[in-house]
Amino acid sequence: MTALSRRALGALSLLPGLATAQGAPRRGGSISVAQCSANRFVASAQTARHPYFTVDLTTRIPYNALVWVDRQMRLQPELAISWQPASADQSVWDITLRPGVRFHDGTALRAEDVVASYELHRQRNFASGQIQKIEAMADGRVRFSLDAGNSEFPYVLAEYQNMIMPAAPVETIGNTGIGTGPFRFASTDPNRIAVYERNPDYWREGFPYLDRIELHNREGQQETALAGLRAGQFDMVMTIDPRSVRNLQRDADLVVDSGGGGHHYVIQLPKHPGSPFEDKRVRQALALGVDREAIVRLVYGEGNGWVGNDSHLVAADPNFMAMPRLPRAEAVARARALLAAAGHPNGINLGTLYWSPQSPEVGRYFQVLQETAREAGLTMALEQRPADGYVQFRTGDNDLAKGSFHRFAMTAVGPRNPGISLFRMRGDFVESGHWRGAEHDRYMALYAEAMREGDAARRREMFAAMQSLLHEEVPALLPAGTMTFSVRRRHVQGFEFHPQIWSVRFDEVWRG
Amino acid sequence: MIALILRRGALSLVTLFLLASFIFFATEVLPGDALDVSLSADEIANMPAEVMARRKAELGLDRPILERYLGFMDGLLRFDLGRTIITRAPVGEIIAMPLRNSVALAGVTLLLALPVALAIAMAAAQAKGRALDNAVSGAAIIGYSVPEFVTGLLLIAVFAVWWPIFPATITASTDDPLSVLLAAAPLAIATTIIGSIAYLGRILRVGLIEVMAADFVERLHLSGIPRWRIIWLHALPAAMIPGLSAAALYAASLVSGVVVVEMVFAYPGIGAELVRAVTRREVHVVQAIALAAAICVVLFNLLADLGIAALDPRTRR
Amino acid sequence: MGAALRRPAALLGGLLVVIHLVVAIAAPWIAPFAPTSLLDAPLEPPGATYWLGTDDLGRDAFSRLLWGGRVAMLVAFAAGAVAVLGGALLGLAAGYRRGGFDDVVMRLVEMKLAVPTILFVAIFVTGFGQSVPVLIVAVGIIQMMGVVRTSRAAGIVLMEQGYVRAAQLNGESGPVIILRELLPNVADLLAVEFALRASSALLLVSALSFLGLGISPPTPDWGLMVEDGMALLESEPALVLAPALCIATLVLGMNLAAEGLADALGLDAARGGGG
Amino acid sequence: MRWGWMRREVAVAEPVLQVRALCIEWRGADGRANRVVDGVSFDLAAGATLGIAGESGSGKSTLARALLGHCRAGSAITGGSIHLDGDDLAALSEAELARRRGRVMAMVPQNPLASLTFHMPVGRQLEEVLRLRAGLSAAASRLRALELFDQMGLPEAERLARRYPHQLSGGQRQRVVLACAVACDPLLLVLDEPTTALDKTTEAQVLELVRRLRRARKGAMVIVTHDLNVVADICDRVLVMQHGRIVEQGPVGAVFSAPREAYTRVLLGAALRVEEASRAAPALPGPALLEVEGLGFRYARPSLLLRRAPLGPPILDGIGLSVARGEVLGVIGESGSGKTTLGGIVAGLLDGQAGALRFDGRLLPGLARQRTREQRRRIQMVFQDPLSSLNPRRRVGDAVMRPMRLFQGLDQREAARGAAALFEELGLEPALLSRFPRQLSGGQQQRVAIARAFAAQPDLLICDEITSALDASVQAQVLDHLAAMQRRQGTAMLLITHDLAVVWRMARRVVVMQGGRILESGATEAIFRNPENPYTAALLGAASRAARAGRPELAEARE
Repeated sequence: MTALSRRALGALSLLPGLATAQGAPRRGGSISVAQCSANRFVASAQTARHPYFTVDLTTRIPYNALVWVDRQMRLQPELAISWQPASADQSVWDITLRPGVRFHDGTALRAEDVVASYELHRQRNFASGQIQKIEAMADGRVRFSLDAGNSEFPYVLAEYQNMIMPAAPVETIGNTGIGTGPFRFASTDPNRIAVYERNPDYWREGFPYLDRIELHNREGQQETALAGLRAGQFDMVMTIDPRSVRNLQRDADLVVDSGGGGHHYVIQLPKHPGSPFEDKRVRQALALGVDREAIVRLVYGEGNGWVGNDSHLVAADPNFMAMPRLPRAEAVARARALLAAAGHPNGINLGTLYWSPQSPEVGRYFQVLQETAREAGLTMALEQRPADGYVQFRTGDNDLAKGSFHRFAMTAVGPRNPGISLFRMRGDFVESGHWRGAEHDRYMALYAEAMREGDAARRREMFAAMQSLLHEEVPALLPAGTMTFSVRRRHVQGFEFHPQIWSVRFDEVWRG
Repeated sequence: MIALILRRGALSLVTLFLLASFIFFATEVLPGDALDVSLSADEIANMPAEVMARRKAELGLDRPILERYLGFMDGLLRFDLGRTIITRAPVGEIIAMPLRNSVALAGVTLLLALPVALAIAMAAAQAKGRALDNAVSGAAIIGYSVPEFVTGLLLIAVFAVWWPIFPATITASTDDPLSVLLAAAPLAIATTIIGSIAYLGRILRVGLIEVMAADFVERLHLSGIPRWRIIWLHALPAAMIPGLSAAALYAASLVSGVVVVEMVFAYPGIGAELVRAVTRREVHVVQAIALAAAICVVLFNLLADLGIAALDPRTRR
Repeated sequence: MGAALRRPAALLGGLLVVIHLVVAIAAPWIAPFAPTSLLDAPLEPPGATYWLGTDDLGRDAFSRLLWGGRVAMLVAFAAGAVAVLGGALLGLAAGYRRGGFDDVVMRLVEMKLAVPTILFVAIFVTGFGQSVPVLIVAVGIIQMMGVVRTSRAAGIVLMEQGYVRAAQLNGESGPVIILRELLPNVADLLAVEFALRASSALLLVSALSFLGLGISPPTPDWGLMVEDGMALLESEPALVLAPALCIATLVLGMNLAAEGLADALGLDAARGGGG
Repeated sequence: MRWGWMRREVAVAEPVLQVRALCIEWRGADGRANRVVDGVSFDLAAGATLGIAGESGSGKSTLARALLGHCRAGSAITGGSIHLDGDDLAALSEAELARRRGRVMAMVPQNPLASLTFHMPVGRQLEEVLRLRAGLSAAASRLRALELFDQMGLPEAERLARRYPHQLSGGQRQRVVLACAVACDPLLLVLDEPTTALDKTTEAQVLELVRRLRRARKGAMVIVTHDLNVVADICDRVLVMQHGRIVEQGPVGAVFSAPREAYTRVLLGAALRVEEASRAAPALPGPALLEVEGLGFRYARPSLLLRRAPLGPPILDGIGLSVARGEVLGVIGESGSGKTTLGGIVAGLLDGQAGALRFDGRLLPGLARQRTREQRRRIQMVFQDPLSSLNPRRRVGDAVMRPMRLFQGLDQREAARGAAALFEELGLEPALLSRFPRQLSGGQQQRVAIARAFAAQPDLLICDEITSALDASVQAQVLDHLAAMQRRQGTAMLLITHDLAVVWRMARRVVVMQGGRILESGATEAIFRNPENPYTAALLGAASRAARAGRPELAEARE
């Protein structure tokens, strides 16, 4: 990582466009960008400009949220310059808006716009349902009243759909495509192309550098996108498969950027009666038997991935607590011992693990997982399911009372703050494999306490305790994850990739 | 002839009705509905059940299947293709341009492939069983045996990356003028043409060889009529007749069946739109595209019948 | 058959198919390594131990190549068999019964022609999962409709034959006539259809795998190996070219064999291959 | 009338065509050579007409094409020479041959419908020959074409020239191909089966035209035919071929009156001789077994959508006839007369729209599946093409045993014994039971088909043109076995045929059909000797020419 990457972008005190080896940033020019992530929100005709239907990689081209999360997963001010809880239990939050911000149509940003935007978000955005009431206060501040305490609420304000749009009724808000971002919509071709042009009145003085960005959607078609990059049609391709990195790095014309910790996978372990995962020792054996380092090494390449800790947290998160690392032989021996203790001295067949090609490397990821688990006496079959309809498939009817359960299956996990991530291991949710018992109750009690806790250091201790519980209990397996990658031609400068793809910014990109 | 067209039309309506129903119920049995599949794992992980239920009710996804089916059929009868479930965009608007682009691609492909296929077939039929025929039919079989995605990726590697004379991927917009779009798509067109030449060439060659063995060709030969004249004026029109129906079906399949080419080159056609619509459970879009494809099949069949009638006076009444 | 084998192209085709079949069947015994085992030597260049090198997970590429045709061929041949048997019975029944039943069958055929292939498979695979039996049935149904058309046409011709009429006059039942009198007489036609259908099924399966709807990892499969290797094409071309060559030679072999067989039997392979 | 070929002066005595030791071989897919023309030699003088007679497979058509220097793909001249007008056709290059074809030698092909380009008006096809082969200008060829059509006896030539082949009648098409062949007045004109596709009335007219052409031109003519009646009608010399060899050749009168070779005698023996007494068995007096009253049939036109489609023109109209128990009733007529449809309706393959069938006094339902099992058993049918009437993929024993098991409930062993007995009665080796149809000869196949019909022990047997696909030599054998079987079993028979000799031989009573109606019916001897209806008389006249050719006193009466 370069010096550039360690800089907190949101901190405006720093000089814009820190000088690099290539020289000073230049104004003007245009770049063409392709993106490969399978994104279901790429718009259709009417609403191609709505923040709910733009590719989330590019959400922050035309829009801003109140808060931005930096590459180290820390909160940074965006349209809000400050935020603080207005109640001791962290259930009421007051936000102070940045003064002097104007929308693309020239109107000034007001508290009413935030209220109107969040009237939509609290109905639609998954993370914003906790908001009970939004009020514009007399002093221009905005007050959010939540259904319960949430010490990490500001992260919600940075979520990918929660952009600020000019006030309008819930039915029509956002359809104009007007935001406060560094660029504004010039034209859109739903599902294919969005063209943006420079917003001259952008609130970050002197930004953006580029006059124009053309975004081409190549979801699931990385080879096509890379061919376009090599043929000079694209200046940049975002969200590429980590194993393409090796070959791309050989090309002197290209620069590969890593965003740091990206997505990983949770393998849900059903714990219904009769399931092998009912026995904690089998789960522990699986956690030990899977060679997490081999997955990182073979599937992603050394340095392109990270070892998971069986929680939903990504390694880039400051709250992430690594698991103790054992030499491979010892881990296998302990896994076998655990299996023997559980009554499976000759190993155990875990049945079929279902997977879905949610990203290009999934197939190879699970083959390595399958092969390495076999070394520890844990055999399983692999079966692919189409990405389409997969959620319903892996969840199943999921009704314990009726005897129908969710499946032994994987799904992708995005990088989010502990408040959102750790909540996913709650017992009434399928990803925890319906974890029950005293340890679960302790875990949830710790969670509730942390959400009410205003002090960050104390919260961090609680999160660590929760992760220790997961290391011991293994309600679900989260073995390893990848970094996010993008590749650009050398003349594209000032770009930084991000672990959360919706938090990528183009403000400081320039053409050399 | 008119009776034939009417009959074809009437039977086609039955087919279209069956098709509309099939598509509706088929997409209905797929797991999940438009809302479910529009949400990511992260979102589903965090969305309370009552919010989900409320949104389904808003989108009308909680109504019984029969009610939705009747509503859909009712709309069809009034030539209303409906709106998309999630974004409420009119379906007609969504499919119009991709359909135009697909028809254009199919048209250009046929226009360029037919003469080449014809030349190949004539050369092969002229020299049946000899080296030229073997080489030509061998090439046709190879062209037929290589998957489209391999041809497409190879063309890109050669003509866009190693020797960059053509664009690797299509960056034109869906609603750009056709001239702009087609000019941006030479490699996509080349990929479909290679397969088409192989297919059409084979059909024409077999037809021509069959006709060259016909009695009237022998009579002309025994009258001392030159061979080129026999082939061009007598055999060729006759040879095209039996292959015309197959060629028409092939042409129809070019409209909606070149999904792979559309994906590889990002050609804004109806095939890729269809795959997208299926994965998003946008039943009405799927329906509309399948109907458009079916209408293409019906139309091309009709064209083939008219072509046969033009070539074969025996079918005229 | 004998006549077909005297044609050099047909002979070459038959030979290619037989070689591929033998290799596929013998793969478990002749492959130096298990196709899925990780040998902890990723991206080894071709050499004495690993004849074609290893892939990025450290699996032996040569062993995977030997195994890589098994599932695709299984799907193609089984789908071909499903298509030919189902199509022949349906087509002959339509040709035998004519009338309303024929109309319904022909509407179904027309309907299938109107449904884009990819949509059809997508619905099948999404609804019933991406397993080998589901693929066989889906691909089989797609290939079946062409067989229905050809065998219906053949059935209509056969219905004029004296032996069919004699059976009708003696009051033989429909199934008896179809199975005893019609089916054995379209055997030649069906042999050619089978070769054609199986080869186009193989192509279809590879296209489906490309779209992520076909054979899935960890199954060693040529189509997947090509797709997998594309990212490494520049540095490890063998990982792409070897399986691509295998697909091409197998499909080519089947097509040549079908043409030769059709030629020898006086049938029309090109037109049979359409629809 | 001025004929162009008068220009060419050819000495009458000198042969125009000399064929010497000609051999033609076909090379099969298995690489084995099959000699289809084997050492054929003959001469043909200018102005003479040679008939080449023989059954299908005798090599006569291959020989005819070789006279134009043409061999179909897969065959080649392997020996001998064909000298025409001084050149050896066997030695000329394809280009040299092409220069001569149409001008020096021309051919009238066998099937005029298939031999005309179906998608081109006939006028243009003739003009093409005139323009490219006779070297006329477009305008001149147009005029000349109309003239030629006129000479060929085609009325309204101008309108006719604009029509397509399928819009013409059989006779008109034959005249068009004749016009194309004589367009450049060739030295040698080869006609391949010129009358096969025509009905007897048209055949007579076309033969008249050919005769006129022969008289008007000095060139030589070769007529290839299986019909000795045609040879008798217009040829000076005849050449009889069998298995690629010449069996006998000589002047028509001499060969027909005193055939030297057995094969020639067999061929001539198949000809109708009404002077001799019929050998047919007399009908048993008894109640009517089958009665047909007012039977009418039309095909449904292809309908728009309706199941109940409107009907086409009548194929059968007011047919009434009856067959007594054990009686053989001959039904004669040319193709298109409706006789096969009649057989199909009685058998239960088709359902008539009007009239009624009675069988054994009871009303007989139309289609076989509506009839009772017993009725189905009692009415059996033998079809025209022996090969297609047996399932090529099943052993012939299967075919014979099936009705026994179906109707008589015999088990496998009993049925096998019954089938063997039937085979012996029909003069077939029981060992043949385990053969496949293709391993049998045509005559054997047809006897198997007869055995299959008798296996059901029928009371009424419908025989539809059962000998027309067989060689003359085999026909007699099959008919003898059928007659014997019929007499033994007392089976009534509806004998449908176009061949008057077959009826003469088998049936005491006959009905003559034309255009879906019965023209005449009654005792065979009475009708054949004194036909009342002119059509019947024409049929009889055409069928007995070969017989008369052998008898100069009868032949005189012809001209």
